[in-house]
Amino acid sequence: MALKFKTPMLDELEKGPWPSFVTDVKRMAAKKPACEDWLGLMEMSYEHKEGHWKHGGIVGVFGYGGGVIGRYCDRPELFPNVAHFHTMRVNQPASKFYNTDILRRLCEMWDRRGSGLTNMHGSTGDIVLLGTTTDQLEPVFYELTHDFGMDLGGSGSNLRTPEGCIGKARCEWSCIDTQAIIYDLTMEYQDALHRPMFPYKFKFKASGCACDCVAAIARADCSIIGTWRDNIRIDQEAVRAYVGGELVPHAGAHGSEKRKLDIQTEVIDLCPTRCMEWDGKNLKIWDEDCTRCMHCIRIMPRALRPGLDTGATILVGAKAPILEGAQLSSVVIPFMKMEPPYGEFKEFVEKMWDLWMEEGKNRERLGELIQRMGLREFLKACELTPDPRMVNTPRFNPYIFYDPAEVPGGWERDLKDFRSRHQA
Amino acid sequence: MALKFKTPMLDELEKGPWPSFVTDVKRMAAKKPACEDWLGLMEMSYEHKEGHWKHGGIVGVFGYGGGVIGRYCDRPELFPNVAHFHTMRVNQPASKFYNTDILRRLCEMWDRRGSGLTNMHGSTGDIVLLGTTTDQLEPVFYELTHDFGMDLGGSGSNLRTPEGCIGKARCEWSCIDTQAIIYDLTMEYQDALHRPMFPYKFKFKASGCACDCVAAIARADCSIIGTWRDNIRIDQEAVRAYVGGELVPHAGAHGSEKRKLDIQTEVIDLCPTRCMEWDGKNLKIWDEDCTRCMHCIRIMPRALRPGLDTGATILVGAKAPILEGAQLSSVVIPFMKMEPPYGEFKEFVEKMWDLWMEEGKNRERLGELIQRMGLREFLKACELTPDPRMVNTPRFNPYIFYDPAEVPGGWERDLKDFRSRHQA
Amino acid sequence: MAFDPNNLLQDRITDIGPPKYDTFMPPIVKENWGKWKYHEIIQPGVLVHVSETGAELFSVRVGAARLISTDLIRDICEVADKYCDGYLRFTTRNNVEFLVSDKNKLQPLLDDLKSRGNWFPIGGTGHSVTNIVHTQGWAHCHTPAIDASGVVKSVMDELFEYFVSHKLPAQVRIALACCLNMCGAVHCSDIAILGVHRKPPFIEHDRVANVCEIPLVIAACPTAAIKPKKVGEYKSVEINNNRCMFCGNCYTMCPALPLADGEGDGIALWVGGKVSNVISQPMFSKLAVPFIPNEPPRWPTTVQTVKKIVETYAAGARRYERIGDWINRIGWERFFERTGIEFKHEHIDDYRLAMTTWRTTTQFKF
Amino acid sequence: MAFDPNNLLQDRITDIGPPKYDTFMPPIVKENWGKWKYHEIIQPGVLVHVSETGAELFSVRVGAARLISTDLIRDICEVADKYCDGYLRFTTRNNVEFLVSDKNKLQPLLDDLKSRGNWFPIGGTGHSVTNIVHTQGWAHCHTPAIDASGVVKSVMDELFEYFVSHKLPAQVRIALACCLNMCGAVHCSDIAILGVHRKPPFIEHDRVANVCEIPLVIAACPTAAIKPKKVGEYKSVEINNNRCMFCGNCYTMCPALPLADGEGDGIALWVGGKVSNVISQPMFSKLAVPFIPNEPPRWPTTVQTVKKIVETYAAGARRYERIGDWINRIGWERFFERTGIEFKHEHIDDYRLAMTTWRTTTQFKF
Ligand code: SRM
Ligand code: SRM
Ligand code: SRM
Ligand code: SRM
Ligand code: SF4
Ligand code: SF4
Ligand code: SF4
Ligand code: SF4
Ligand code: SF4
Ligand code: SF4
Ligand code: SF4
Ligand code: SF4
Repeated sequence: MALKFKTPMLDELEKGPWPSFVTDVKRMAAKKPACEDWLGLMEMSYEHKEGHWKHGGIVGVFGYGGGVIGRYCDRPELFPNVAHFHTMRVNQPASKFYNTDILRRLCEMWDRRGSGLTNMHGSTGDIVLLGTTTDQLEPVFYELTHDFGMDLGGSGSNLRTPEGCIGKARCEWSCIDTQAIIYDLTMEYQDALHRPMFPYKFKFKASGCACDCVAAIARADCSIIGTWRDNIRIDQEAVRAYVGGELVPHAGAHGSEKRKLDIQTEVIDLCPTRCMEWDGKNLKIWDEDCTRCMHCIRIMPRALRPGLDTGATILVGAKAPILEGAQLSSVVIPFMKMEPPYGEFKEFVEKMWDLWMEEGKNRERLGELIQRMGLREFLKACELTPDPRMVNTPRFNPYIFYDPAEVPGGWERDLKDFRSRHQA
Repeated sequence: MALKFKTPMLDELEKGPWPSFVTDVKRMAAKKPACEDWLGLMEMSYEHKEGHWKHGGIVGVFGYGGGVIGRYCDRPELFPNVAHFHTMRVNQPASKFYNTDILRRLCEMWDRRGSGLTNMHGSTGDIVLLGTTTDQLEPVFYELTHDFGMDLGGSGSNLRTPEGCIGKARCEWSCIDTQAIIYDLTMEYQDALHRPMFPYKFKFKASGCACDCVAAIARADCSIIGTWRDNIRIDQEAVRAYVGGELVPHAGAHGSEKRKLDIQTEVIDLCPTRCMEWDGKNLKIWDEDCTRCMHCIRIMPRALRPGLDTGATILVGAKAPILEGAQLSSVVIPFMKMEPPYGEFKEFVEKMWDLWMEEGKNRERLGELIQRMGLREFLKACELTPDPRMVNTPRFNPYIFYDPAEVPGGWERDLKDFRSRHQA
Repeated sequence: MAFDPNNLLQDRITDIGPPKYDTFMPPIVKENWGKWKYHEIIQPGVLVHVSETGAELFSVRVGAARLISTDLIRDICEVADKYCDGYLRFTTRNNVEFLVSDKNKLQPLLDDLKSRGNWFPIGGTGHSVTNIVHTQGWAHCHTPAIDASGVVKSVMDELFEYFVSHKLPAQVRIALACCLNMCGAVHCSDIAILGVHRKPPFIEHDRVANVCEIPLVIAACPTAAIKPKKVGEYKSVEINNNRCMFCGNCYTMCPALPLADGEGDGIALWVGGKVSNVISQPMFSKLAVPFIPNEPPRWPTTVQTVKKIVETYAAGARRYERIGDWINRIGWERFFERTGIEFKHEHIDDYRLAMTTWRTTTQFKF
Repeated sequence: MAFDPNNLLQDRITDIGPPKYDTFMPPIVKENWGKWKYHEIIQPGVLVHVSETGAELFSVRVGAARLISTDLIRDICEVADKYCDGYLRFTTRNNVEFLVSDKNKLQPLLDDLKSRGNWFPIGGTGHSVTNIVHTQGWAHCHTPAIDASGVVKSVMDELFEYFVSHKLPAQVRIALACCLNMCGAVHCSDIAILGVHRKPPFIEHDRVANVCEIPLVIAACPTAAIKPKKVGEYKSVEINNNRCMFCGNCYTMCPALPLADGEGDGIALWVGGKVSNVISQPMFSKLAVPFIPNEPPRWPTTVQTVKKIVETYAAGARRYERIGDWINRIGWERFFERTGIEFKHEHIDDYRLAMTTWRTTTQFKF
């Protein structure tokens, strides 16, 4: 089964224990000319140490402002089957559960209408269908909506496809229902997801607890992270079982041999707030000092569980470096109950978006807007009350913009009066 | 002894256990009209909640560009005896040792030629002679130089009066000879101290150890802080004596009762690098991990002493907030031997000043210049090699200014060649 | 009705969003939703979650290249049909999880997976190196400085033993982004592999005005290196090369300013970031190696340097210490010493927040 | 020759610098220079340093107002002559240290000092509140927002018991600066008392061009709030009040832009800074109270707030914890709760490095 192009460099990537995308695509190349040309193009990129895709072109489906990344090869004469090679971002089901039926049908469609190559999944969370031609965009969209009950995800200055961790579906620590939240937001804001209305992209991500398995705090303009505000639930007997060596510490994450947990050095001393005590029999947690970091819970999952008064901490502003430097999200709502229909949360979101749409410059992420205007303006616009939980530290620079409303006489002064007291 | 002005508000400051400057100045007011008027002026300031000094005027002694702060009252008609009230900054002897002879003679002179008021000392370290008239400036200078062997300190865009902690004169921890260093620098750079040649002020301060009793790291453009690079000297018997309760921990700084030192919680657990171990008998220090923070030494001064291979860490850039925000000094020379005539150090100083004088904008402190140009440029200009000890963390932002000299072909590229590989 | 290319609006459905989340969930998940009590990692790659109802769900995690073909998805389906009643999921790091609700099928599933060559490596749980989050590279994007998939494959081959075991002091999350846009969100990874350019863009003066909005291009430059300029007949721009730090943002706005260059481009390595709030707080990744040339097809210098970092960490860190925690404990001076990486000018920040990274204390180790 | 006002150059001496450091050192200091072995604080305010030679030097530290008259200096001299062979020194925080080399004179010295009313309080060593480093205020400077000496006196009166004892968990360093120039270097103090303006400068258009260099004035503004403007006949400037944060730097450059205002001016309190590298690293002071009005003559609100902070700290901190270390352990949320200080918009930084102060973790206490 000789392929059209020799790929000596790529062939090197067929070796080794990790799955090889080269082997995989070669297998496809026999039946998909796009895959064959793609391999040739990749080989040439490896030779030149330069990519061979042109700067993105604007293509899409009618009425949508996103969901498709236009892509053209810069050597179409050599690789005509990837001359057009557009990506379609398909909004994944939250937490990416599938059955084989839907996957098989998607594959069949993509073999027929696209390259047969995918990313499962894109970094934002979408099903990424990698490579098709312009004329296939509408038919794919038609099939997605009609036959699969699926829709495109986000791209451009839109809301981007929201995503969450696996949450309550399979995780005992989840303090919020990540799937329901993600689904609800995705449905509520379909218009924002499909039609550019923002200064730039906007991302929601939801994690069920502080482990943050969807990396929300690092890469979502609005990060929703589950937490609790009552007490960690303790099963003292199970604690003793860990200490006694009857249960595997850390649920086996560092080895499944049974061993006695050294609770002092492995838990108590590592608690970031040192709010725990072990007297040999009972574990005491001073919950008022706990910052809910999850460490003790993850080490003794059969003994400790998050509290029951659960909700989310809302943080905003994470983003990659372009333009003003990378940011992590910052706390703006220390605690909020998250129950359907999430009215309070959505009110917040809409205030935040109003501010951003009004004040944001072209290609200015929310985090950058807040950097530019100050967190104070953001809180004001969103009608949030300043709280020490929003900062690691109060300001240390003395350049305070005092509010004239709080100053007797505001900014007004009487120069004459002043000069009657002070000669110039 | 009725004074010219009623001072009901100031009188309130005569109460209480702390020494009262009001009582003190009132005592002087009987013989010094300037003091009398000064009290009246202060009382008026207390009433108005506004100061009554005009914006500084430029006065000085011939040939010097600093050392005198011109000051005029903004109500001379009411307070003619403080109509002129200039400050003279007199360079203190390093570490501020005096005998009564010199002080008495200074007092006599200042009663005669000035207000009789002083600051012992100014924040920078000078003897501050507070308040005299323009015609007295030269006579005071003449007496200082001729009769006292003294000279003016710095002000304006000069080198400012250097100062150090008490150091080896009375402190067992000093790793450098702060007085000798301060004196040597002061003498070497008299010209810079007296004649404005810099973009802005420049301060040296030297502390003998990491306790930094002259606050060098917070307020000197160049901070010299003593340290050692060998091992902490341990007297194991004395350690046991602390643990046994025979010696007072912390030299009595928190109470002079004898008590058993809980070496584990009070020393070992507080060591920032946790590089100590106590086995009940002997103290082990892993010196390669020690950051020489002085904690263990200060708690057991009779058992632990700094090492013998001593020198200084040189840091630069500290300053108050104006203009670009407050800065602490940053390490630029992790270790340097400091022995007379301090040639290596002065070479560094002069390279640093050359850079600053060449590149610094008007009123730009050294720290701000480094902020603006980058530490890299500073190190290059001073011929220093980058070292991880200069940063708390390497950069996290990816905006790297790669040096074209290290890139094959530098910044040159061949567009034609590129376009032969890539169609536009 | 069937699709009619000439009448897009006919029977058009829009804004229906994704399938509801529970559409493809296995029954055991729906039944025990929110009732999970605890979990255990039975062996690397194999988790069991136990419910308050007593139900047990086994998840078998296998590594995937992420850039996968429909054939491979069909292979995955075949396995899932056999052992999982057709249910599976993908993780947030692009691994596949086979969801087994019948304990008896677990071992046969594992045996089956192992029999399939290198397609389905089992691992990525606990204190391992799990899959590398990555981006497009030369496979699809227009701004990359490096390839993504090839580098990932090369690194994972070398670190494979850490994927299939729990030997490390804590989890190690590696991410790759092929340019400073950082689609892989590498800025908070234990180890980040980042594609970097090192030559300023060229300017195709004859195209700039045609294909770009000049004011937007100028605004795009974080260092204000770009100014408008008339070149002969053309309205164009000029770039102050001394101010350029090769971010490529101008190219994003303007195809007439390409930066990719076979000799100029390569990899920067970053270390010590993290996302979780467990014990320590989220941290950015910090620069470890400013530049390694592109060395396709297997990027040996990059691979070996990453390995050196991982193994120095594995040898020196305490249990539960992420790479960043380990470095914070031992100090950066020791990190560079022990890994043998040279500390250079590039390591010292010189952008907006630079001063917050300088060492403003005498506390350091010789 | 005597001074001749008409011939300044006659017999002129310049650049001789200060007296050499050892000119006024007592013999015991010269003899034991560099040989000191250890010290002990015998009681608050009284130190003994013991040399390798066996020599003992007693230092008795007394508080001073810093703004002192020649009469007071003569009083000090009288004491030093009686008990110290005429030797004394001043500390870096403006206390006086009487240097006693004859042990027999120690108790008589202490008795003498105590007999002199409130002139010479003994203390300021160890875990105390020592003297407040401060600046000129209304006593001499042209830019203050507050007085210095009066505030210091009022605060020290109230905290006096902490000056004469070692009751605190660690040393507490208080500093005062009467304007944002921060001559008191308050930016790294356990507690900082800072004079602040709150009204933008007025502009005396008829004076600006006469008394100021307009370009320097414009360059002086950190927020670029100042622009040149022609007002009628006058070349002058205009200030965008919305951008002004009252730093006074424009006034430093230009007397025609006064900001002082009896109603506008007052005090901001800052906490948790430190300078030493002991245990923790040097830290900046952080905003505790954005504004307290000027309340001469005794500034009761300021005094009581400072006291509240000190006592809350004293009650809650562990031994050796500086105020900043204590707050870092308990968290800012607890600091505000326990001191009863309100957290307001002003506490949230909004200047250049603001984003580095935001809470980028879910770790906080309810
Ligand atoms: C496909 C995907 C990478 C992947 O291989 O997975 C991707 C691909 C591109 N990203 Fe991205 N981004 C992708 C997730 C991300 C993420 C991660 C995330 O969403 O969690 C980030 C970092 C988080 C963030 O949003 O800041 C990300 C930050 C960027 C940026 C920098 C944005 C910034 O504010 O710094 C750009 C540049 C831009 O917007 O112009 C960018 C731009 C791009 C463009 C459109 C290139 C461009 O310059 O216009 C890439 C198209 C590649 C192609 O040809 O297919 N992409 N991009 C990811 C989307 C797939 C999906 O929908 O699931
Ligand atoms: C007298 C003294 C305060 C005191 O009561 O002790 C003082 C007084 C003045 N300082 Fe200062 N500074 C004094 C030590 C300091 C210090 C502390 C130090 O040197 O350790 C600092 C902070 C450290 C630093 O240098 O950054 C300091 C930072 C400033 C600044 C802000 C500089 C900056 O870069 O942020 C100014 C503003 C300026 O230079 O225009 C300033 C300006 C002034 C001026 C000249 C007022 C002005 O705007 O021109 C003050 C004259 C007051 C007067 O009328 O007597 N003074 N000044 C101190 C000098 C006495 C001496 O020589 O011993
Ligand atoms: C399946 C997945 C969620 C999903 O929705 O897909 C997941 C699942 C679990 N995570 Fe996670 N995490 C998953 C991505 C993440 C991420 C996100 C990422 O890496 O991009 C993080 C943050 C990474 C970071 O901090 O940089 C993450 C940080 C954690 C932590 C914190 C560990 C730490 O030392 O900081 C825990 C707790 C633990 O493992 O001790 C955790 C714990 C868990 C538990 C034990 C939760 C539970 O009780 O079920 C799950 C099994 C862990 C395991 O594999 O050992 N999970 N976990 C993700 C699997 C990714 C993969 O294929 O490898
Ligand atoms: C006399 C003086 C030096 C001088 O040249 O004048 C001095 C003298 C001593 N200091 Fe200091 N320090 C002096 C200002 C400072 C300063 C500067 C300042 O406050 O502006 C600092 C840095 C303050 C800061 O961190 O904000 C300072 C931080 C220390 C420390 C570190 C304490 C800590 O917990 O951080 C020690 C060690 C200790 O006391 O445990 C120390 C220790 C000492 C020792 C024990 C050194 C010795 O062995 O002789 C001296 C007696 C301490 C005492 O008073 O309890 N000295 N010391 C200064 C007295 C000022 C005063 O009148 O109150
Ligand atoms: S973020 Fe928390 S709730 Fe979500 S999967 Fe991870 S550990 Fe579970
Ligand atoms: S969750 Fe974290 S902070 Fe809370 S008790 Fe456990 S280890 Fe401590
Ligand atoms: S800085 Fe060190 S050497 Fe100097 S007085 Fe303080 S403790 Fe002694
Ligand atoms: S000096 Fe500080 S770092 Fe060094 S051993 Fe002593 S306590 Fe530890
Ligand atoms: S990181 Fe850069 S090169 Fe890679 S996919 Fe994203 S935008 Fe493209
Ligand atoms: S690559 Fe970045 S820094 Fe260089 S000119 Fe373009 S936008 Fe500016
Ligand atoms: S802090 Fe301000 S007001 Fe006080 S002396 Fe210094 S310059 Fe003058
Ligand atoms: S007070 Fe400061 S911020 Fe306001 S105008 Fe003057 S220089 Fe600018």
